[in-house]
Amino acid sequence: MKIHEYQARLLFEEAGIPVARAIVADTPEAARRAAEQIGGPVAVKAQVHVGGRGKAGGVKLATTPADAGNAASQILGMRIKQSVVCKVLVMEKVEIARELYLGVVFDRDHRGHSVIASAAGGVDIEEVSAKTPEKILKQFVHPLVGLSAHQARQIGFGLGVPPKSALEIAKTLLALYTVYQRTDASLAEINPYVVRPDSTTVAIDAKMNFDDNALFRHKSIEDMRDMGEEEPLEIEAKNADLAYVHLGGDIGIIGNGAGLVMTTLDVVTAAGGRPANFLDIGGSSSPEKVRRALEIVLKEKSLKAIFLNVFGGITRCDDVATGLVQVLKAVQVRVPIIIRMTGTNVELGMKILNESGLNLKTYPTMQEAALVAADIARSA
Amino acid sequence: MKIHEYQARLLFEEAGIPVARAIVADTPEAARRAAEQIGGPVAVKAQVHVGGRGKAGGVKLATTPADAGNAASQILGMRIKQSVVCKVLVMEKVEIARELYLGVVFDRDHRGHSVIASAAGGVDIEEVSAKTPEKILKQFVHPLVGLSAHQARQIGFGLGVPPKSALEIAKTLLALYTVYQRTDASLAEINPYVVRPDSTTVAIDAKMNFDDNALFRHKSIEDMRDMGEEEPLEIEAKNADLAYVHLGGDIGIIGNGAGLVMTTLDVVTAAGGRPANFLDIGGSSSPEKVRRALEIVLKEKSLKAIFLNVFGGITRCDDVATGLVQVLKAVQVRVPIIIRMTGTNVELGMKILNESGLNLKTYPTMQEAALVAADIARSA
Amino acid sequence: MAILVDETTRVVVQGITGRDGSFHARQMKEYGTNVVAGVTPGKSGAAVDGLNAPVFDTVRQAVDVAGANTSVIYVPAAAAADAILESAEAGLRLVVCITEGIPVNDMLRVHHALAVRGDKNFVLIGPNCPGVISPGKSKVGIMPGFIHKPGRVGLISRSGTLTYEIVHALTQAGVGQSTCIGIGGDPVIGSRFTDLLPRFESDTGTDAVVLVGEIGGSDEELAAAWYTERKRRIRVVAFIAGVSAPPGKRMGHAGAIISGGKGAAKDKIETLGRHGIPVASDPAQIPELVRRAVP
Amino acid sequence: MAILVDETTRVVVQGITGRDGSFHARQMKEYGTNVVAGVTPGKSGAAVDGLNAPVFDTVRQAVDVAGANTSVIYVPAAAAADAILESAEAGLRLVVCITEGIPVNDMLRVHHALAVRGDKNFVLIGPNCPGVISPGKSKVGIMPGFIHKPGRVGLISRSGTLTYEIVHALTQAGVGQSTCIGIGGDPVIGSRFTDLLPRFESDTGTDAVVLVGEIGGSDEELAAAWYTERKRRIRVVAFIAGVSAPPGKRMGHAGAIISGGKGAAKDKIETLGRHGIPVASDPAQIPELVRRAVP
Repeated sequence: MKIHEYQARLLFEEAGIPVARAIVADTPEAARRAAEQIGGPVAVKAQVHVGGRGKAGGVKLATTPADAGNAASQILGMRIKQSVVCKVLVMEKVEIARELYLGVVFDRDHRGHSVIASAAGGVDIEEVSAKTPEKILKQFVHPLVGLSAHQARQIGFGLGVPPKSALEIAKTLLALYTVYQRTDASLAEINPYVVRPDSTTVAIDAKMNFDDNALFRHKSIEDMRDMGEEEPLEIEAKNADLAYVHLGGDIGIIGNGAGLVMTTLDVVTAAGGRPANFLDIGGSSSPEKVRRALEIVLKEKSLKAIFLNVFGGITRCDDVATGLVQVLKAVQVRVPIIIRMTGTNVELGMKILNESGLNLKTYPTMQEAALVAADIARSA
Repeated sequence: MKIHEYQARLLFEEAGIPVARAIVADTPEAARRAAEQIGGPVAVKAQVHVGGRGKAGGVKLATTPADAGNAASQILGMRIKQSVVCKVLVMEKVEIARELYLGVVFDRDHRGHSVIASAAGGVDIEEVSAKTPEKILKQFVHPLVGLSAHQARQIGFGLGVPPKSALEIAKTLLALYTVYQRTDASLAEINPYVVRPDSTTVAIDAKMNFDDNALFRHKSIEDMRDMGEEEPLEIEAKNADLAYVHLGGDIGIIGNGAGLVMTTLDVVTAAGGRPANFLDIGGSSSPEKVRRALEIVLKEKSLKAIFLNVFGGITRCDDVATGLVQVLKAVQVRVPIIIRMTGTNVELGMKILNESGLNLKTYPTMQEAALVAADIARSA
Repeated sequence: MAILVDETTRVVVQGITGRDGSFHARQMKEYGTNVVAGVTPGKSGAAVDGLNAPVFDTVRQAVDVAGANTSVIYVPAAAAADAILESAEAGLRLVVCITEGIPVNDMLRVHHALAVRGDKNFVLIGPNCPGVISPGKSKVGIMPGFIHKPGRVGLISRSGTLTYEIVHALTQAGVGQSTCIGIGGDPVIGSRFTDLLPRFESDTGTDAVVLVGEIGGSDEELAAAWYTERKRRIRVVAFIAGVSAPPGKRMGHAGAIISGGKGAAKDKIETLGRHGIPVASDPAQIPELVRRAVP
Repeated sequence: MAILVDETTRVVVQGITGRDGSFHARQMKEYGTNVVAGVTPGKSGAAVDGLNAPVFDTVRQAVDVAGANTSVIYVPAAAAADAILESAEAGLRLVVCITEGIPVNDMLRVHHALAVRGDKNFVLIGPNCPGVISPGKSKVGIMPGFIHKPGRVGLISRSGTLTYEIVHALTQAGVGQSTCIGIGGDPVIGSRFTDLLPRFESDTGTDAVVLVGEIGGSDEELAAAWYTERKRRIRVVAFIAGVSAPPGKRMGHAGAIISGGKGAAKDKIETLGRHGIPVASDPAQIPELVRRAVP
């Protein structure tokens, strides 16, 4: 799960990280008042989850409160990639001597975490990593041992900043790791982290991503979810405990197991079809779950066919069939459903389908079914 | 550092451990009102750091508020070992089906912690451990891994209580370990932890000791210190950053390093002397520290001689001599001071003593000095 | 021959009183697996429909009383990491964790707590996986048993249902399996391709191994490196899911996410190919690739 | 010959700009120790009176630039545990931690973090100890150098100043020392008697070892067991402080507390005696016991 800069900023501030003074605003008037309260020149920054807001015109400098109001009125409502800007953050203009990158990320290969810093802040860290890897400082954090103060200092003193700044950076990294760890985050990032001319330091950006599987123990983080930033069908799916990704084609895909659904996408794509979505009904699926899955896919606007691909393991074919029959009896389905089902309780599932009185067609292999689905979508 | 039952109880309650309803009172009238508020029969329990308060008459049952007031008036002001009772805890009477012992302790041999439980609660755990070791359940906790839920269950289900109680006990142990760990405790103990007839469970005692070296990061724990429970000279010494133990003899002992001071006690004892105290001025000793040490020892009432035994390492003999001369010039010392000094900067130290104009006698060996000190004390 | 599970496997089912736990315990029993006990804390003595295995409060009891040597875990995500450690502490040699949705930090704790224990013989499969089956001998997991057929091809897969798809294809083509292992698609798993390939290499009952990978991580690349590190007895073929997956999107599995330009399907396919491992472009091709590898 | 420190020892002083750090850095230098660098984070480039060793921000720099191979720590208690790990990570083989008053939990973290690193060649001495000296070769710590005399008797002590007392007695009796180590009296220390005895056993320059123990813990008992586990080349004699200490009271050292009936001086003396290790009843007896052990 992602949160906005203004939300991550609050978490950082609570953790004791120095952050630039800033006020969030959702109207131009509120932005004007925020600028007034802060005093002096400010930056007005679009609050969206996607990156690249600067290039898209989502960050504007303003010297007066009136300017800030104007900037906010230009930014609010702006579309940046798939996001519409609903809030801006009005932030004091910070004097900059150096811009750094500081981050903590989950490190899959080392089965731990990595604290990363770069003397080249303010730009995309992946670009720095690719072009000038020597500018990246890294410390591996063993999950049971945690980040040690000396590791944080190793980075602080490695950045070529004044000693006072280096010690402040070390303190910030320790706080950043603490908040990252405490919240089951997968990413905590400050880009840029600024060294002022007087060697004091301050965060002027804030980013955090969280482990979806751990949100159950972080109610206050879960509450920060911005539904406006998410695909409505993905939200609906999440509420039904389904994994859903909108892809934009015209063949609805439902399957059980990420690998199988991914492969279904691959096979449908290879057959010349365009998948509308990825929908994994997961392991232990009740009839209710299958019903919800179908309802969600049916909301895809450009839908021309549905391909239901089930291989029964922990998912039982009878449960899938029961859900399918339930929804088909309750709802008028406007597109053909191509079914491919095998595995646990397949006979029971087939029996339910056959005895349903609904004329449901099933295919023995994925490839066959995919070709049929692609064909139907093409000719619809 | 030790705290009272009523203080440990609060920490346990905050951690989510079920505790019996109780109110602390420092007058009989407050105890009466507390019993009234709780309703029904209560126990009135002396709040002292020392053990064995039950046998000493420090715990009384009361069926009415008036009884509770009477019990409190008997207990308040009572002396139990070296402690005077200033507070009582008025606690609801809990119905008891089983009494258990639950505890977490620092485990030096395993360089970690141990969670310990016993089906024989309400009695001294060391006695149980000695007489019926098979009744002790133990789980080692690796400090980096922490206590796992399955370890807590292993103990819960090992106690031979109903399943509902076992699961509650496991939850309590996890909470107990958390509060123990969070506060840098060296002991957290509930004895007895009670299983009620309906299988619910509740703590009716609470005990915690803390690592003195870690108190600097636990201000709220440090604030719980009951000065009334500590030897006044030990408090004064602690404030001066000195390690002091009152022993009750007539020869004041001052030295640097725990081992040297302990050995000084051993040697003085072997020479027929009776040490008044243990006083370690520690490693890095300033003249000020030596001065405070002498001032404290001079407050020992039955003092007949002072034996100052210094072997210079990180402690510098010149610092010790300077402190000694300072205090001897400022204060009228009523007993002879036997000095034995060698090690770092010994010449400088001797020079300071000799040039002080004070007639200070020094001895080359510990044994010689100890014999002189014992002699003086005997003949004084 | 087979690896990890066989006729000597004695299974304790953690979470046996749950819907999935009881269902799959019965399924395993029907397949012929020795299901000797179940564990649900607080429910010792409970009866589970269709099973005569006793239910205990702790895995330790299942070991002491029922002689379990292998565990399979169906407990909810919040308790699953602890269930793994419980089985390790109880002295089991193999733990198969079916549960999905375990937080990354919980699995990191498990991984490093196991490292601290230092028992090199302990094997964890999963979490978020279908389990292990040695066809005709023992099934410890949730895979539909009837699609398998005893034989000499091993399979290690990061995917769940896709594995069944491929096993089904193998069986229909007459190619039997020695042992099929779903290792799970999470970012932190107990055993990776390179932890299990050496076991197949040492198993004289296995001639070839099918690797079923997917986008994310670099386990496929490590497996490729293992394959050419020295001369290997076994042949390896592979399939990679997620060729058409858009980057940055999480596809169900926590592990199935491409980020920072790492872990894309096409890179994995390219690396495997470079190390002499044929990669199928469609699961249905796998039997043919196996036949070519082990004529 | 000697163990742990000798002429090749190149010392970095952590906390060199503090009162104790700078004083003892000078004392070490005067004794002849190669003090090659100091570390105080944020004070790189600072000058320290009477020393020409450069000051760095990190131990890593002291290793890279000044070639340090050993560290001695004088930083305050709250930062000392971290300083130990910093030196271990920087690749040093020996760290001597003088600082006293480190919380038990900090040292537990250090101990287990070092175990996770798994570097078997790394040695930590202390904390809360006087350090290590190989007389005439190198002094890494706070002991007064002049009381020592080169020779063939090793010493391992849980006490600080008591060690000096005994070394002084040895020297005055004409018995020189190979290496004297103060291991510290805290409950969690880097090296215990049994970690160091084998090094003396392998050191042909050492004939006998004096163990100086005190109340608390069971390290003396473990040392006794080590001694009779098999035939040993070296002879061992001992002294135990705290015979007259009352139980339950903490005597300065965190470790010097008798609790639960364990760790009393008389039990230790009895155990050592039973394993053939003569125990002095007075520190002044030690030289005589050594002479008798190694005639």
